[in-house]
Amino acid sequence: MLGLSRNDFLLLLFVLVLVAAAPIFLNPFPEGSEFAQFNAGYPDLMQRFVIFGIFAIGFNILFGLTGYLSFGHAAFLGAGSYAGVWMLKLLTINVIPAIVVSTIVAGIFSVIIGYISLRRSGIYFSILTLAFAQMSFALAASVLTPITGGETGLQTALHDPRILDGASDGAGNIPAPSLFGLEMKQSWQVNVGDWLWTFNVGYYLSAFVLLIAFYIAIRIFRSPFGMMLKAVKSNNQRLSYTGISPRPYTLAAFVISGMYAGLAGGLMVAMDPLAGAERMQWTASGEVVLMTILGGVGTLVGPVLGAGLIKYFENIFSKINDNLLHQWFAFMPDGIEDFMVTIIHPFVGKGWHLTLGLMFMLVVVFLPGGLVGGLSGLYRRVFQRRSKAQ
Amino acid sequence: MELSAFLLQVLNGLDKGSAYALIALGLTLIFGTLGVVNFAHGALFMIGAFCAVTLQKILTHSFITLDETKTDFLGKPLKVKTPYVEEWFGQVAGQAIIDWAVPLAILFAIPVMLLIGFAMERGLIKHFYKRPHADQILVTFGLAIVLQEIIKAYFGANQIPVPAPEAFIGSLDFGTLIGFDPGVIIYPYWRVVYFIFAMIIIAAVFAFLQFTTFGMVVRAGMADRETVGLLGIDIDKRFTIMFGIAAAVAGLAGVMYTPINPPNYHMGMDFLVISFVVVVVGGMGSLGGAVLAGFILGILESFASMREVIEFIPGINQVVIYLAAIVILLARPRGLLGRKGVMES
Amino acid sequence: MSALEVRGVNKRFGGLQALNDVNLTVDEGRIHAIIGPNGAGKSTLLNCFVGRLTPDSGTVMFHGKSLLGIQPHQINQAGVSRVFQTPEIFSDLTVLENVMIPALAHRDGIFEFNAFKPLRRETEIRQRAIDVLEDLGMEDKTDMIAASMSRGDKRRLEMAMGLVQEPKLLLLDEPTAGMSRADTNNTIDVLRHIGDSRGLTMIIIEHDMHVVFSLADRISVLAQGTVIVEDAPEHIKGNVKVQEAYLGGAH
Amino acid sequence: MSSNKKPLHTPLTRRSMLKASAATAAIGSAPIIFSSKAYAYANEPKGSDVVLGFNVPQTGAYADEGADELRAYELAVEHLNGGGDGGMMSTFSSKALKGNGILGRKVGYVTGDTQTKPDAARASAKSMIEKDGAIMITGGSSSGVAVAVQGLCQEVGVIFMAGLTHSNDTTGKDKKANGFRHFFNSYMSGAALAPILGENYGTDRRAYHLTADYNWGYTTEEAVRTSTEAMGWETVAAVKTPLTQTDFSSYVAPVQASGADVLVLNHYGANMVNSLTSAVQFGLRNAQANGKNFEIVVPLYSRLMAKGAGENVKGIFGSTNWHWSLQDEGSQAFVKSFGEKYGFPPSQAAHTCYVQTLLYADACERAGTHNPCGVAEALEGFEFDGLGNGKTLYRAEDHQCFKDVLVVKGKENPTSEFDLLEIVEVTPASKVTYDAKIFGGELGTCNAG
Repeated sequence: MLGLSRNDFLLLLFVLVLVAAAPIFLNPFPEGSEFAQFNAGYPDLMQRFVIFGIFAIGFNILFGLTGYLSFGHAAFLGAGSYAGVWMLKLLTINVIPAIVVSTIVAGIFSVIIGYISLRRSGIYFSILTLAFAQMSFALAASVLTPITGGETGLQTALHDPRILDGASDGAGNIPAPSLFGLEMKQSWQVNVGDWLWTFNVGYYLSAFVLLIAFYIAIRIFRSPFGMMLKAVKSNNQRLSYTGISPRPYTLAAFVISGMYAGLAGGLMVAMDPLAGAERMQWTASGEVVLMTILGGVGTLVGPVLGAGLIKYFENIFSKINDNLLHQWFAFMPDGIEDFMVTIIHPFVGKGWHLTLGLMFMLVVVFLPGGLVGGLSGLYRRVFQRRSKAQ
Repeated sequence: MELSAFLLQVLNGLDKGSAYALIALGLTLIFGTLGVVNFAHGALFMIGAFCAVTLQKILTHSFITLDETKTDFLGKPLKVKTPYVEEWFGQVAGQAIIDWAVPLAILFAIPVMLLIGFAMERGLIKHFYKRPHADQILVTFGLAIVLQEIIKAYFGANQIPVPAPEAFIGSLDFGTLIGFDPGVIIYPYWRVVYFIFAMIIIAAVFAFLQFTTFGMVVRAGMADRETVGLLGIDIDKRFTIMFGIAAAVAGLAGVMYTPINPPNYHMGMDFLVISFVVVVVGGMGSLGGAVLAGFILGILESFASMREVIEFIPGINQVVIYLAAIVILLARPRGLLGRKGVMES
Repeated sequence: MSALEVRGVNKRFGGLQALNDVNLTVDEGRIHAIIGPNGAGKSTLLNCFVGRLTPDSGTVMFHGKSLLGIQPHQINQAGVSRVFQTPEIFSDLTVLENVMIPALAHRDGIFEFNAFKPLRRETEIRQRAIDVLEDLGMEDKTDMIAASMSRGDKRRLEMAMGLVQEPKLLLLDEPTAGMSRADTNNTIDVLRHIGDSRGLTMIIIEHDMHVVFSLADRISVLAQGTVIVEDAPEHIKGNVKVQEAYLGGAH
Repeated sequence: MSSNKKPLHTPLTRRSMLKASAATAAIGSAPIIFSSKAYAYANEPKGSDVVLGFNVPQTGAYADEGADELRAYELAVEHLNGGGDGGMMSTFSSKALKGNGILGRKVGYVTGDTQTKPDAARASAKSMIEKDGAIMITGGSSSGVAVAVQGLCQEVGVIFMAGLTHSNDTTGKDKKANGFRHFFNSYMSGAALAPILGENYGTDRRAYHLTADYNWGYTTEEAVRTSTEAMGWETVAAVKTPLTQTDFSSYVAPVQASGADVLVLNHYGANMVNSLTSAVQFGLRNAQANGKNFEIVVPLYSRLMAKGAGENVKGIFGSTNWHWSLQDEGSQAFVKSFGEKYGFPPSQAAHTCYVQTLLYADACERAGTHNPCGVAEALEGFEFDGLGNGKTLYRAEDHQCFKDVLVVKGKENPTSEFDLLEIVEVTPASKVTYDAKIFGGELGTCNAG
């Protein structure tokens, strides 16, 4: 179906159900319960899950398939974001041109950087991409302030021309990004007993784009082109003795992943019309590497899971403070309660980076295939044991 | 451009280059011997700096007496802190000891850094010799985050001033020594100390590798690990020691750097990216390349920050290192002094 | 008519003259064996044909076109395929994929952005790969990961990767090394069959004289970087120079 | 972080929505309730409590400032709910606050981490608004973050009470109807500093500017240049330094040979600590130039920065929004309740955050609603006293507070580890007031979501 094999179609269906029902299962705890803090089903975070999912899927097409480790992909996300905000400022508040143009701009940007960086491989390639991204970041935050808004970031303003919508007269409010009048920030809420679910327009637009992005990724993975990319990773030299020039293949993969990053950047500004320079910093590039590896390099759903996990940590785990800890352990005797809080304190709240660092180390040491690799290993072991028992 | 302005920036570059070179030296040593890409190396530099902070804290560890004649900000009797060191050795000697905290921290940092290095290698890095470079980068990157978060939890996020000894405060009028007007080429004493210190460490590392049997075995191991292993030499143990030495070099670079820039928890990450660029520009695994590239990039960075240059090309000071890296890597694929085939796919 | 013309090829590595004025003519549709003692320069010569090495001087012409100074993938696209001595396969991919890659390269050229057609819909290429694997007795191994195969199977896979491209010139670097006697005989049959049916030109480097004399139409003997004899197989056996080269190289 | 067992923090029980509209489809059957447009404005509190969002840097370079801001917020919440000694509530000229929360609702709060990045700050503000139902967002320790979060609050329709942000842009070209700033700005720093610099250093000085290469740096350089040039100083050069720079030696080294006799460091936070350290190392503080003593000026000072720079700050002029050594009743009350709770005096960041929280609560009381438009109206043109800065006006045209500005100097002989700055002059508000139009920008109209 849709040109996919049965398994791939089921995988796409799984992701479809996952993103469609996310507002429901991301809020597993009833409102007001002690664990409501762990609910993640609010629009901003859900948007982030899918947008960074798109970013990571694209990154995985380069890193997972060809093995080229780019430390500069955040630059494409940033370039896409800037292009997107400019579209919202100059053209129309409708998000479609913003998303399309940001993808194209990131694509052009990645052709240039990819063409130069791919002249080298291994860590030399990584350093070249890192250097380009750091240059983009440094310039965007300073010299390019007229174009990028500098360190404050680029925002929409009352006086923007918006030639298709007509400019605002200075009074009133800046229009919110919308899809033919349907504002991205619009939500419907549903109460079921104590549970509360929020269905947000922006989220479903992003989720729809994620599905397309995921579908395209499956097609690429299963295509002759995808196989060539895997061959690049496996044995670059041999590929050229087989009559294939590896460089156009890697460049194509680089540009595709750059366009995915630009698409993610475009969606980000469609959800929230601000583009900040630090989006391009090398740590932001590092983050997508971590997402991909945490989830499982070269697997289809791994990057999406990795992106979700990291964003969950950043937004939920970081908000646990001592008061909450005391509430949770209130049932224990005082001494033990305080002891538990003291033990856990360094790892939550503002210490979430520490937990993240430790988690990476554990995943890399014990689960080289990432979470998906680990899970499928577990599944295989259980399955095989069962079949042996029969 | 005046000659004096030129010389001034060369001096500044030497100084910055010293720090780059020392960090890159350890980084490339670890890569050359163990084949490991260590993203936690910047963290070692940072920990070294915090060795100086810790020693300063120990030395200024105080007991509190209440001074009834003065009041604190709440109108209560002022708490006066007296360091134990002053109590034990008398005020003058005690203050002198505190004053010399940074040089003393060298002695403190060497064993600490060696131990940290050994522990890191035995506990973590050695399990990654056979793993892909991406895994090494990730696990050491994770370790770097963990280390810097621990430091932040203890020392806070703000910078902590660690002054140089009184004797080194002030600056040398270098210009007058070579016939310029006074006040034209000025160079702080501590930066002179830092440069000399860096040269000594670099020379010591080279001499150690060049003239000792240990060093010879390690160099042979860098060239061909398996063959040396076949000779029945326990190369692993030596590599552990090399890791410790690389950690100590980074740590000492950090200790001595504290009076130049007050340390904070993310200084390691700040230096990490640049030192990687330095190593790659110098050629992965090339010790001489790392030192050379460190100084070249340091001096380039200094030139790019001159007013005349920035006015000519705005923003060049922000990007010059990366620009240089791109140009060098495209012109000389394996860096300045790199060997063929190292770290390519 | 000659398929490959090698004229005056020299290659030095530092102080070592690896190839010394090598001249070679390979006729179209023939199987040409290059033999010689270890270190005679056989593999070096082969490397000069596929662009892995560039000779210091001399010419290598393939159907009137120079093979020097062009990229390996261009040489391959010109119709020269090489089977490597130590298996150079895509070890993370399946056996079938390993064979489909060169087949696709043959059909699509050096680059084709074929990113949306599922691999399994490439029925023609797939069938061709399976046919070649069948010829080599590997039809039951198509879904194995290449890395997990025995060394002999990897050699056969190498051969399949070369054959599937239907090259004009096939370079075989010790194709049967590491194979059992039965597999070796099978390989000889396959090569013989292909040579006869498609009129494929081949150059074989081989130590196994059984293979050489079963296959070769013509033999060049290489010693110390230079061709000392080139002749039909029946004349090589008794040649004094050849015996000298093999025995003389020993002391 | 305090570890008192009775949480000030209210467990989050209530969700709200940005914009509700009629349900379009029914899912399942039984206990489903679709929300309809039951809210008059974004996050309208329905229960017995109200949630404020404290968005401060908890990680990154300004984490210590952020921690101090958070302490001040916790203290303010305690005081609003009637706990503690009431702090500045008793000295505040408006007596609308009764110590029973805001409009009778108990004040709860949630915290977020800005990481000193506009993106991250907006994300955490969004999550506090969307997930936790925060009705007001406050905090921040840099102008980039303030401008970004202010924009967000305008879009979703909640009030933003800026924390430490000094750039002219916040209430200048990027001002928003829903955003309010108590802190002073670059223009005021320049206007207050210039006369003092003139008095102490003379009016024929030659200044060399080092400026952090981002928005705040630009506005500060501009402000100080304009006001010093107006009194006769000459600007020899202005060099931009990267925000990520740590070693400023190559920027500082050429200063002495440039013919300048004053160095102005338009740097904040770690940048300022490092550039000042470099400048002192290169002997600039003891140098002579043009027959005068060489001088260094730091337009924006904070005590936490002074702590980081250590000995180097002695005798160096700068400006600050507030300092704990002020002797007015309000300041003393604040220092007392803060000092007794935490054991050290509050920073200027803590002060401005505490004041902003009180001002917001007071405005709600006076307006009789949490509706952002009502609150904004109550704040616009509001005149008050007793919050540590003397008589203050929240100007209606740009939502900027106008009050006295402190010119301070690094103290030569500190008596304690907190006693790092001494107040040289309290410049009256009238001297630093400017026309609201000079920085451009449009407030727009208030948005209630």
